[in-house]
Amino acid sequence: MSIVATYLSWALLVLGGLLCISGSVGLLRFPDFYTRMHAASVTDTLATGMILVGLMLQAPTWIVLAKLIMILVFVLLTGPTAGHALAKAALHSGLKPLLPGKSGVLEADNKSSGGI
Amino acid sequence: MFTAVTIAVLVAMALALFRAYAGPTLYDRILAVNVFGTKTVLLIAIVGFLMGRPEFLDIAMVYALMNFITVIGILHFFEYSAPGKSANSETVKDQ
Amino acid sequence: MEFLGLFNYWVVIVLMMIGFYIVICSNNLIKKLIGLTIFQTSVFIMYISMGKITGGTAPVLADGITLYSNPLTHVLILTAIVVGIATTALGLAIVVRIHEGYGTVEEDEIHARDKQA
Amino acid sequence: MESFVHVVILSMLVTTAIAIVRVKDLFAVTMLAGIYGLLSASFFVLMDAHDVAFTEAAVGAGISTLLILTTLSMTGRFEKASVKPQTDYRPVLALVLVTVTGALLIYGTQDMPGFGTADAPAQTHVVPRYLNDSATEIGIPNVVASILASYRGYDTFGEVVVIFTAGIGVLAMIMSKASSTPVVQTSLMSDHVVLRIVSKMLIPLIMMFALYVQFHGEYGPGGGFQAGVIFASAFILYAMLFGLTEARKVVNNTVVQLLSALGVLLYASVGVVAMINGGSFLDYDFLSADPVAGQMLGILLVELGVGITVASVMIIIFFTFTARSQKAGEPD
Repeated sequence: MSIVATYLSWALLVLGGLLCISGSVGLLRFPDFYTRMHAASVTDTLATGMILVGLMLQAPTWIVLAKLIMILVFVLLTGPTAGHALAKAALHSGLKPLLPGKSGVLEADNKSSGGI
Repeated sequence: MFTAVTIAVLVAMALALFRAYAGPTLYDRILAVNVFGTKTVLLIAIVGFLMGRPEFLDIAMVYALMNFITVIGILHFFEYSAPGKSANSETVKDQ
Repeated sequence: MEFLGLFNYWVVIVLMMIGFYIVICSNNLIKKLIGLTIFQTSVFIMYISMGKITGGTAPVLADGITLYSNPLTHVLILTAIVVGIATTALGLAIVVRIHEGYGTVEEDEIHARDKQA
Repeated sequence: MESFVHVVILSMLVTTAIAIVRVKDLFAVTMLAGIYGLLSASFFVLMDAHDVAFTEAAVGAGISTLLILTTLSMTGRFEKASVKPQTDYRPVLALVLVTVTGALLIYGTQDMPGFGTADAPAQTHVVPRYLNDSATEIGIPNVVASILASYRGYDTFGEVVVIFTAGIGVLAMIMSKASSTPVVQTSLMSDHVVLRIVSKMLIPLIMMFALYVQFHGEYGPGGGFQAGVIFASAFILYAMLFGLTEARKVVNNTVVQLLSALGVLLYASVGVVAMINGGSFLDYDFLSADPVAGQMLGILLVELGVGITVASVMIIIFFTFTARSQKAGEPD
């Protein structure tokens, strides 16, 4: 049991770490706000969950476990909510996503303003 | 192994920091701060294990909480004020 | 830990000077206040660095631990942080009043307005 | 490994500070200042200062960012990048001054004891006594709490009074007079249904967490200062989502102002009761027949007083700022 838990924990931690980095590279490299948001918020939630579960498997006492669960619940509730609110606010304020234009090149759609 | 994860989180923090600096839009910066906050939560949790006293996880909790409240606060104050509206408008406001 | 030596204190001084620079050089009162916060935080970092003992742990007594970091600096800085936010709030309140009175928070414009009067 | 993390975080702090100097958009400056707060709090965790990290996370990254944002929403977002040739010498002069001062200070650090040394002067005078005797004298494991509330209780009393005074100062500066006429709320965040529902779920959790921090402060990181800020942040969240008028219905202005004074009063009366019982001001040994029980009781009450004052002053400050910004938004 404990061996399995340890290996599972390491696997989750490493995967979580990789997701962290990939999400942040996405945050840095993607062309516009919405794609960056996609990269960041999806990986953020998953990576946080994985790392926290990985830590839970190594928790020495039950109180540490309980606190980790609390943090996980909290992050799972707030992370996507904040992301949703942010995307909605951006859309309402008139920030246009980049879409493939006629030439196939990404461009901001400025003609159809509002009414989305 | 905690070391590897710590480094990963630190790299992610550095990248988010750059995004917060570079912008370009207001929302990119908010997003970057949000990501940065989540990474800080993770860093605190992992460092607790790394240093061998993981019972102080309350702090990570506060980070998560404050992160959320900050994002709400930013949206509250800036969502419905057009981004360019207040640019230098105070200089013309005169009696 | 040897190579760290005085690194912390150098960082503290660099941060302090950056804050100082913002306070002197920035024309905007809000940015000046942020500069003041940076300065303040650098002092916090200095105190906390002085309190750290290599190999020590947090000063919450537990069985089997003998070496603790310095709790006194923690106490001093803890209260300083809360007092810091209180003073920042007061400063911001003054900025709000200045903005209402002068219509600007830029220092040179305020001086120009004062000269006119 | 720890020292590696520590160096990286310090470098990021410096980078952030430099970025703050370079960015002209005050909104971005505020965001970076929030990151700066988060980073310094992480640094405090590495330095074993969990109580300090707690406070810095709640205050530096949370409340202060919110206050600056409120002010920005009143005064405008951009720092004016005006060309003023006659004062162009200022940055250069400032840079020279700052460099010289910094160089002198760095020269001064040569005499500082090395980082982490256990025999540095800061470590050898009064601290060993606190660490060795507080377990028997006070009887609580968190030495920070016992120094804060008991050994240096007088000092902390002063800090609480300062916070109370700052609350009064903010009220005196920018309290809106005609608050009896209800401001027509331009339904600030009523579109955000998801946000509202999730926050409604979270607010009780936040308050419970604040109470935990308040009463667990003797055994782990936490205490009145941190709990007060967290408790206030629950109300601040509510006010942001449902509008100030609604929030004022929950926490009445007069009640909060009374509470902020009540906290200070509670703190002071604990001291006075100790005096009546024959001790000196804030000497909790005299609160009960058993000195250790007296210390426990004293610390509990004092931390409660601190928590009440800090929470209500934070609420007062935030509500006053928001009321002012809504008033400024009105066409008058």
